Amino acid sequence: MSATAAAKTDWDQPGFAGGEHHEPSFIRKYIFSTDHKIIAIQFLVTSLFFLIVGGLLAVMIRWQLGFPGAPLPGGDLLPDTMAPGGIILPEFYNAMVTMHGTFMIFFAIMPLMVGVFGNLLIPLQIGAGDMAFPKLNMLSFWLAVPAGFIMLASFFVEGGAAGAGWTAYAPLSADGEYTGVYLGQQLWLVSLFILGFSSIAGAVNYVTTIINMRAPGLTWFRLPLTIWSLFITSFLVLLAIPILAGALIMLLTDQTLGTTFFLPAGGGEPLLWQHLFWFFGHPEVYILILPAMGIVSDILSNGARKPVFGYHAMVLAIIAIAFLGWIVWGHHMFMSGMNPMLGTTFMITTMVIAVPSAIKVFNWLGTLWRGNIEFHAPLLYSVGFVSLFIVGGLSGIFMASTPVDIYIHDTYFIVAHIHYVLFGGSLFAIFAGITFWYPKMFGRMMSSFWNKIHFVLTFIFYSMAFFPMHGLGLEGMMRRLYDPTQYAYLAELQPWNQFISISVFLLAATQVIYFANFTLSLWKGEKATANPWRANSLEWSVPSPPPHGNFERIPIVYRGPYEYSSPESDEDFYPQFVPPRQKTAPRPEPQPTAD
Amino acid sequence: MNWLLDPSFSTFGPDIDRLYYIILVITGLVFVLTEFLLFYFLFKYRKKEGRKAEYSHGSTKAEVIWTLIPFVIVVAIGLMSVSVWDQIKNPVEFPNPDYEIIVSARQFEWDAIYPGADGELGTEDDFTVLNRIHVPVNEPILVHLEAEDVIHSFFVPDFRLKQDAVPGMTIPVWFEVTEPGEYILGCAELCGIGHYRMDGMIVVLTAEEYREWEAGQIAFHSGERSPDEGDVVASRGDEEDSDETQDTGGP
Amino acid sequence: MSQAATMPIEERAPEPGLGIYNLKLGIWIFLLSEVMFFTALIGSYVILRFAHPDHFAAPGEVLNVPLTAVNTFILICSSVTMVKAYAAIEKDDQKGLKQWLLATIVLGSTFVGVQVYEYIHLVNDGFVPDAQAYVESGLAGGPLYSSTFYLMTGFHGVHVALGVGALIFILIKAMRGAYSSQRLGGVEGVGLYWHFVDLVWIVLFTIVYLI
Amino acid sequence: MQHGESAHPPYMMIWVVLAVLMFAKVGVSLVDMGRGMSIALLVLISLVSAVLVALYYMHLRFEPKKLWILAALPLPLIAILILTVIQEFR
Ligand code: HEA
Ligand code: HEA
Ligand code: CUA
Ligand SMILES: [Cu+2]
Repeated sequence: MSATAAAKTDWDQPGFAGGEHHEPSFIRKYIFSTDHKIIAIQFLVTSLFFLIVGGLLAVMIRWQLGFPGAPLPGGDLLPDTMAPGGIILPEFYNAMVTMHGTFMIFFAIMPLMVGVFGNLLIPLQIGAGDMAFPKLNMLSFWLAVPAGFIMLASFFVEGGAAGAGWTAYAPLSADGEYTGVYLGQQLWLVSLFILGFSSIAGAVNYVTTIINMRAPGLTWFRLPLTIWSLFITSFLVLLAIPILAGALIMLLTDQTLGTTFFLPAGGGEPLLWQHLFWFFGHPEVYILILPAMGIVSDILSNGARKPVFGYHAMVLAIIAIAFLGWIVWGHHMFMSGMNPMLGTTFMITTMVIAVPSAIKVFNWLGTLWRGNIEFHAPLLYSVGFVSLFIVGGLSGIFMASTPVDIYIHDTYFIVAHIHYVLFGGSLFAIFAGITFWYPKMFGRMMSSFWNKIHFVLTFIFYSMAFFPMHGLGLEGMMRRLYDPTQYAYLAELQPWNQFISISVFLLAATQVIYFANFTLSLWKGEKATANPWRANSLEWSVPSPPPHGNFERIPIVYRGPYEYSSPESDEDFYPQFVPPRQKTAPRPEPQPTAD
Repeated sequence: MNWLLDPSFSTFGPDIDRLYYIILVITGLVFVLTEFLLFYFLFKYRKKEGRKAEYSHGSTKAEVIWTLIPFVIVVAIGLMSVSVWDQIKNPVEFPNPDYEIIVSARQFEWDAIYPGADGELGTEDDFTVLNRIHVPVNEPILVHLEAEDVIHSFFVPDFRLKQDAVPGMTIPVWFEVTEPGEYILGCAELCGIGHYRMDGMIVVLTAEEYREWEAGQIAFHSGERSPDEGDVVASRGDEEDSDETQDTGGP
Repeated sequence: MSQAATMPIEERAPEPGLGIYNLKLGIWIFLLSEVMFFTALIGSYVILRFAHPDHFAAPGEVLNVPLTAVNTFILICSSVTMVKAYAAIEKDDQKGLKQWLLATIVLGSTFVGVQVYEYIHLVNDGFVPDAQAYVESGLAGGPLYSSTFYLMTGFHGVHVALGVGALIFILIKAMRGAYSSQRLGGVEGVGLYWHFVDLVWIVLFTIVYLI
Repeated sequence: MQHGESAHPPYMMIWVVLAVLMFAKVGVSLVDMGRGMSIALLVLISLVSAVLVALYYMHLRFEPKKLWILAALPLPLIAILILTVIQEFR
């Protein structure tokens, strides 16, 4: 049945590998483009923009925390509703923290992971001409843009931007009366709702493409781990985002229509919001880390010139993390008044989720073991990822232990954890990925020298900025505090806050190096060959950048993506698309594969 | 930066601290081991001309080992945590308290409601003290935690105690303090623009002092005595208190 | 690309996926997320109802069960007409396709119409989402009743309305002869969505009106 | 029921069954048989109807088993979410 159905129907729909290609106009080519590579670049530019917005907010947050009450340099440019005379107001501080978290998670890291790498790599690495649904792909991008700008606009409406944290706990977020923010909070909800559509559209595309459009010979266990992680991540997106969407709608009607889903006055349940939010929210953090893990696996193997250690275990670990990710959400709610028996259950499941992460870490170490490690910039970023992710993951163990979490919940220990997994983790992997695939995107190399400088400085300043936050948390410094010196025991810690803030300023300044390197290399960078990293996967078989439609002919895959230093090859790599030597026929039949 | 915790002053504080140190040691060892291996491998197997990396796809034995060992470790941490957690948070295991109060949080104040002369909460003669919670030392105290508007969080770092106060719910919280003194009470859940200054004080008195204080309060609240400087009366929207609780650090 | 286009088909055959063509697979995957969306709404309802039984009235006390039973029947009929449209085009029966599609559109619109009518009546009775107003209306139950009701049926109604829109689009394409037994992805895709929406209603009707 | 439909699932038949089931549900809700019993019956009947729609109208019965797995992915999540959160209110 299935075979005939495939034969009958595969070609009756547009969008199958290749599709139709004619020379498009400028607008169709660069603005309303349906080419996955262009869409990836569009996502890259917009999400880097939002990364900078989020970063600037972070710098302002740190200014206030390091020097509470001191006028922000250049702060008099801000309207009086935010910072009169440059002095940041508490309501503006809350808005900044909320929007920092929101922009970073939803508009920077998430689109960078799934929007950029998903779009760029899925068709290229599986040997397809484009996504299954190119127009849907375009729609996905063009929904993300208005969502981002609605979010940005909310700063400038009456009452200012949402100030209830990125977690928007009800009732604080459910009624403007509590914060003075009405429209801002509503725009926050609407923006995320639209963004949800964008993400789901993307995920539908990715899953379909990966299932149906793999090149001949590219069986499931020959997929690069990047593809595996994006595949599993797409399922998380698909199943988690709608939960958020439902919750957002309920919160929105609480705000606007007078319903009381989360307002106890009308019988609502504040904890219901938290359950829904974290049922989405925990899978969300794995959405942010799984692609990073895939990218890092690929790059470590490439740098070590050695196959990924334990490929199957790596795949299983991704699946295990994704599955376990659904049954741990309560670890964000240990102190929320949740039934304490549930707390115990969630603690155990949370502990168990460290196991697949352990598998990943040890396999990365195994990959480096007995390698022949070439220290190119992407490898350095990836090593940075591994070393910092370990710290972030281990701090998760403290918080997972319910009694210890009693003390450290909602303190800077959590803030340290967030940034270790998200900056040290996700963002380092993004730096690695952008640097690694820059030639494929733009046809030029980034300056390796400046990348290395950037790596070293970022690593140092990053550690100076975020490591001490663990200590602040252990001293009992709460999160989302506009002015920690209000508490006597925290005022004593002010030197640490200043140290952190100054490190952050240096850290932010360091990012200019990357930004400049990125921009200048567009014109000045060394021209890239098709396969500058001597890598194995399919995207390196085509020119940099690949033409519209990617592949001259659909490639045939002969082996897994990690055949580095294989004895069968003279060189230390053996691309998936190179036919085996012993065969004489130039294009042999694809091996029949049991699927 | 200090990985050691300040001393704790509640009966369960040391249990939490002990767990913390156990986890610190375990994760510390894991941290040192993994980071050492990482940097050692980077150094040892750095690129050398003419050498080829070992062509190895992994080892099932190694996978099994490094799946099982972390599994055992984390589950052990989990099991060790259960009893401490139950002791602190599971109402079934609470000690029998002689003292019960209601603490009700609202935007940026803490109301401590005492039973009054009849020793019963929820009656006419209950009296309320603003932002200062007086309790006797060495006695289990049961707090019925409530919130009027949004979620707040009752956080006493020195007791290692934290519990969100959720509107619409009454959450039982207990603690027993081991030393008299004044301890900072903070709000650990974002609750609006005044979140950062929603501090209070737990005043821990000896049994005798406490009885005295209670009698004085009852007298005052029933109108038998005029206020003196020690009384902090809850009047809604009252905000002048914040300076008062500032200068007093830990004990 | 011309070269690829002229390549023999065997050489272009991708790695076997699910044996389901892209559009259909895509719709299925999209439906997974729809399931989760309704899970959020229906799940919240179940939980809130469990937590506050006093907010909800007995079946028929406030809501009009007979009217909705008829409406449910209409939606079930629209499912069968939809599937008949698909069966028709499978046999290359263009006329059948158009007729059954039209029937589905009419039934679907009727469903939405009846729902709007129902809403108007309910609102007039004081069954409104606003909690304050609900309490003042003196109706049985509490505000969670009306808010969960409008949340679930409203979003279901929006799905039906969007489905009608999609069906109209398909009908227009069908009139231009876009479909055949070899090209029926659009019809099948909309059909899947339509039946899914029907399926959700079967659940909603039960838990909102009958329990 | 219909001619020329031999290759097809019995669409009209299913329609009749669905309609009957639906009216059966209304009937059950009218009869007084105890709340637990009535809820159990209603849920059971709805599940049967829903499964019929999925299997025949959505053709799941005739699809590869892998699609079944895919389609079943949300089911455990639904159960986990609702069964867990309801513990709060026991
Ligand atoms: C990419 C994002 C990401 C990732 C990957 C993780 C991973 C983990 N997180 Fe984290 N988390 C966040 C992002 C992330 N988290 C965010 C954003 C918040 C805050 C939200 C907010 O409130 O705003 C948060 C909050 C958070 C909390 C709530 C804290 C609180 O509010 O009180 C908890 C509690 O359990 C937790 C635990 C964990 C655990 C156990 C892991 C595990 O997956 C980690 C597993 C990894 C390792 C353990 C390291 C590697 C393993 C080894 C080297 C093997 C050996 C190890 C042992 C034997 C122990 N996280
Ligand atoms: C991915 C997520 C992410 C990232 C990257 C960051 C990055 C940073 N974060 Fe953030 N943070 C969060 C996610 C993130 N954060 C979340 C979820 C919260 C919780 C919010 C809440 O409580 O609701 C939080 C909260 C939070 C707090 C706690 C606030 C509070 O509780 O009161 C603080 C305080 O110091 C902070 C600081 C910083 C700093 C200094 C950075 C710095 O690292 C920023 C430096 C980065 C830049 C300056 C970016 C510039 C980049 C470039 C210039 C590169 C450009 C390159 C090209 C264009 C090619 N963050
Ligand atoms: Cu109350 Cu924060
Ligand atoms: Cu989590």
